[in-house]
Amino acid sequence: MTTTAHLNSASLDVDAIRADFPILSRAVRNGRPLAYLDSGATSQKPRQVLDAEREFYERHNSAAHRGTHLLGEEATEVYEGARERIAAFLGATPGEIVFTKNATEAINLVAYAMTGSVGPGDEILITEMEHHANLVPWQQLCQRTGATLRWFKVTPDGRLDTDPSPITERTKLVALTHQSNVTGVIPPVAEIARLAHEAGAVVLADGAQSVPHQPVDVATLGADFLAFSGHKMLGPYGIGVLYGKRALLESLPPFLTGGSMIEVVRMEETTFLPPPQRFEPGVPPVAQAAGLAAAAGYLSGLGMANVAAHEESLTAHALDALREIPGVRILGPDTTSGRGGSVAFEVHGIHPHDVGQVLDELGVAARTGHHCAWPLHRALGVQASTRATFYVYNTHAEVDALADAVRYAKKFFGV
Amino acid sequence: MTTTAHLNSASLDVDAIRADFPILSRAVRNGRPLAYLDSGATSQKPRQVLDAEREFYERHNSAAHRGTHLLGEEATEVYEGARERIAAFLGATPGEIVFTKNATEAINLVAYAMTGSVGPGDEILITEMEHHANLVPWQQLCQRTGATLRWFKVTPDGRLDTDPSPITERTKLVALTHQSNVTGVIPPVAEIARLAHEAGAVVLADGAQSVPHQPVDVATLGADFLAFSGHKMLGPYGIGVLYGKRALLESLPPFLTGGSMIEVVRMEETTFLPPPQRFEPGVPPVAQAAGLAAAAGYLSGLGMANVAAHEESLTAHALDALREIPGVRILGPDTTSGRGGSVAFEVHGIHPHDVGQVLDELGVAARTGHHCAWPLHRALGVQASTRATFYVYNTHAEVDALADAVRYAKKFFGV
Amino acid sequence: MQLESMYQEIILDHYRNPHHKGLREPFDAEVHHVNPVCGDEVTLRVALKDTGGEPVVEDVSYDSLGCSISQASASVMSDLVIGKPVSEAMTVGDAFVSLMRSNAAPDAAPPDEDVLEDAMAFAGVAKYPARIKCALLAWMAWKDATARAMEGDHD
Amino acid sequence: MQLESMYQEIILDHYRNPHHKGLREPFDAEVHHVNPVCGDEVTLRVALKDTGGEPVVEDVSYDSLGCSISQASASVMSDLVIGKPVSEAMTVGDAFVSLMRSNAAPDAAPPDEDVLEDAMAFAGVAKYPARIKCALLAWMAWKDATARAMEGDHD
Ligand SMILES: Cc1ncc(COP(=O)(O)O)c(C=O)c1O
Ligand SMILES: Cc1ncc(COP(=O)(O)O)c(C=O)c1O
Repeated sequence: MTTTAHLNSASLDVDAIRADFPILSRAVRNGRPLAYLDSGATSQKPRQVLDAEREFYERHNSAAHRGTHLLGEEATEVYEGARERIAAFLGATPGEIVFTKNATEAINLVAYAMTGSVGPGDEILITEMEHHANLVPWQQLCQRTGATLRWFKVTPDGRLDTDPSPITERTKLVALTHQSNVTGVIPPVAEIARLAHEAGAVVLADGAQSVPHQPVDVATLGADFLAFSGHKMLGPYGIGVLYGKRALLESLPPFLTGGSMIEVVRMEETTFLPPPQRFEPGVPPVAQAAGLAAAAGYLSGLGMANVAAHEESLTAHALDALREIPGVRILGPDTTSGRGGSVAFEVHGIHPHDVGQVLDELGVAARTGHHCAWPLHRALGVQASTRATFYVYNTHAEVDALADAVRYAKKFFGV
Repeated sequence: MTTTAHLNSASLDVDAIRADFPILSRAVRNGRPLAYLDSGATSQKPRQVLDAEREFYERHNSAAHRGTHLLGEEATEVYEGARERIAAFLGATPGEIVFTKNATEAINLVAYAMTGSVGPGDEILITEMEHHANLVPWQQLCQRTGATLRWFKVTPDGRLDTDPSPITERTKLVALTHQSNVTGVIPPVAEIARLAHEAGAVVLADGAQSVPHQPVDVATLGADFLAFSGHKMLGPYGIGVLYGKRALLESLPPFLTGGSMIEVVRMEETTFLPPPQRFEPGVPPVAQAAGLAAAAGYLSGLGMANVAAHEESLTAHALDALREIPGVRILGPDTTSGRGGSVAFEVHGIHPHDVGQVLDELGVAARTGHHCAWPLHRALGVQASTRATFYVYNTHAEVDALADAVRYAKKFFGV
Repeated sequence: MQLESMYQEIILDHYRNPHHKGLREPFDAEVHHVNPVCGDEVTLRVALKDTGGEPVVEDVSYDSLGCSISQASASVMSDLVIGKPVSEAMTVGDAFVSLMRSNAAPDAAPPDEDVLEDAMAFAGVAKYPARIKCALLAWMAWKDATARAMEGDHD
Repeated sequence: MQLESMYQEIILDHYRNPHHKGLREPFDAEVHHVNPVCGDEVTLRVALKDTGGEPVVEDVSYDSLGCSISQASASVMSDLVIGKPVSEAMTVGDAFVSLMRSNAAPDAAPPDEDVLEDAMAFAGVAKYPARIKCALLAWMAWKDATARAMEGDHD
């Protein structure tokens, strides 16, 4: 057992929290207790969220924005109430919140809607540390329009290399992660947004890994767009969010088209509603919106600053515990400064798949591979890595179980 | 009370079915029992579906196709198992089933992916009876590419006007509904598909209102693509399906891009996986897939032929009951031949909103407006209508309640 | 039954015999508004009279398709604003918007009955969110048309 | 613990001392395959010998990056196919695919141990769906390269 000085994260009552997540008391392989260290892929959901979904289905289910009947009214209230709740969670106004199916769709929405606004000579600027979801859509935008894709590189320790800045007057959009899903690095989004705005570019922040894990206020953040997924923040699958500054949302043409986003439809021509409806065709996923609102409520109840502090404490513990194992190399910064709770590492002489197999056998659910950030792995000189990610329900004992399992893997493979 | 000869639909045990849907025993305005006649907008969900979702969240939740750990494996099994179940439900193979968020996204996927395949001189052929979800995406495709939008008109009784056929050698795609969400009309998709294929065009059928309500086998249907939503077939929100013939799916470039649909990603260039993964970026909505599979299982348990027979019996009853009320005009065919369970009507001298208000007051949840089929309403010479739609849990007594409420509305407004 | 609270006699009267309906000349601005959910539409014209000081609403004429609530509301609206100075008419409009929001925002100041007159009959509509748009359609069109007419003044 | 059932000694031996590794000349076809989930890759070359009748696998050489399972599988595969007539080698490949599917399709015919020889050691991998792709990577590359080499023959 590793013992470290970081066991005193008093910010959250983790025992009480764990009681809200039935899956955490599940036994996995060999009857071992589950140590779920893969919340970066998807978080577990508390019963409050599952109850909110079920309550909607069993009491109020109906198509929002469509029915003139009581159930339709109630569904509309739940849906728009969820929008208000998410707006408040981010310091935005409800008219700036578009519900999508996930972060991926949110980013694609902006990339497609900008098709008419960029062309040859224009530049789209991303970073080498992006998740594929904030990379491939921009490659595709450039392919469609003839614009050029450029990127910030990363430093050897995984930080964003901002000097010299690649922002020029040709830059039309800067898309960057607000927290790396591999190294946990938190790039200086506000500072980059300031420079981008001076150059006349708009800024999209990928908040898939930040909104669930740290207090995010859109005014402070400085980005024009912010995309994230419900399922990574204790919410259900099937719902994500695109925040966009009102004036920008108004300037964008629709992306997905269909019912409930139109003003007048004729065979020859259609006119569209203002945002957010313009971007939400189809019968709305009200149950998921209710679940997401409950998730935001749950997180607000804990306090996002406490969530971040708890994760920082687990991260410090993990960095310390892994660092002292010979042959383990942490990808990216190995202190908690300027980074969140994602710890990726390689174990010299053991392929991540094999590390992961041993972890799994011992009940530790971590992730192995390139974590949808292949260029970042290439930049850091590794093919793949093992990654542990933390959330409100994780314990220091689980961090110890991780370190113990890594040690066991070394023994097993004789390295 | 209306009494008719159609009370003997022995095909389903409706009492037993209703017991699976807790919402149906809810009281609505004035303490009245709910008569939910708005399943065309969204269906209610049986507890089997809600249980399947919850069971996944509470026991197996994890990111499918990503984890090397046990939960990830289980999630992948549930997700791919759902794909197999849906394939079997349609007589397709799993590799032909793409999960989307709804029918709207499924149709947009094809419309966007075809952007590179059509241009000026090419024609996209739709019909005047389409839901906006199968109309606006094609308008937009034509706008992007310079192709021309053409359409089948409807006859005065709401049938598809197929003579003369507007299919020519310029037709690249025919997109048409497999069941109108207003009149219930079932156009001759197989016949049109045959003509379209002869002309070298591909065919997309909008199955949003057919797959939930009648046996659909893709081989018999003859269409190359079929789109539908889970939430209209007893399933959850947040999941829909695009069926596509394997060779056609393989020929299409990706639409939404991001994680889990790539082969190799470099900053300069990305290559993509084969279908269906190519079209499913992001962490998959496994809970919803589990719910949809349970819904398909529930429907298969009832037997889709029995479902159709039950709805036909309710439709016949509704047509008879409404027809005998003076001043009521049924939109579209007023017999059950070649049509499904959607009955839209106008009441002379009362605006549909006002009809709907009276219905709602009496506990009858129907829909009013243009039902996202504005051009069809224009073609039938009405601005809007009141619509009742039926499903497995509806009863003949509810049809009577509808007719009674219409009569009451006439009395109330003195017409 | 709450139907009677929504469909007050005043509303049904205006619905059956709408005042000021039909498009008339002369006018300073014309607008066309639509309720996308149901397809209800109104074409509305405003004629302002230049009185030296503040302009006065000389005429409001309209053509519309829609439900009892939207028709009656257009009729009541034209009754209320015709003849009033623009700013005073706008005050009535604002009061009507507050009335429609009174259910969603119960803590706001109660609507001014003296200002609203017959329009108070629409209080019952505020309880049905789906119908509020019906009641507001003509008012929004009138505000829009008046704003345009005023802009025209300064050209 | 089931780790030992997956990581049999044979597998770990091949992993630590892979046979036939390294790219060699001459060759008739070269392919590059990738496992998109983890980025494992293999570049693989096949040289066939024309024996008048059926071609024989003369050499298989490869360069690869990957986990123990994928590395050991490449090593065992090359041992098994080199020197065999193509059709016989394909039979071994098919048997290996069946072995990998044995957990998902328990009712299928059991894999032929005589054909699979050392490759039977991978039986434990079949229980872990996420790892089956690792074990198959080299086999798929070899099949692909062989098919291309045969096509080349007919040019
Ligand atoms: C015929 C038809 N097509 C498409 C749709 C769109 O379905 P969704 O909103 O679930 O995408 C609907 C339902 O609204 C429909 O009735
Ligand atoms: C940084 C980052 N961006 C985007 C995504 C995409 O999220 P989703 O798959 O929910 O759309 C993820 C998660 O996979 C992520 O970690």
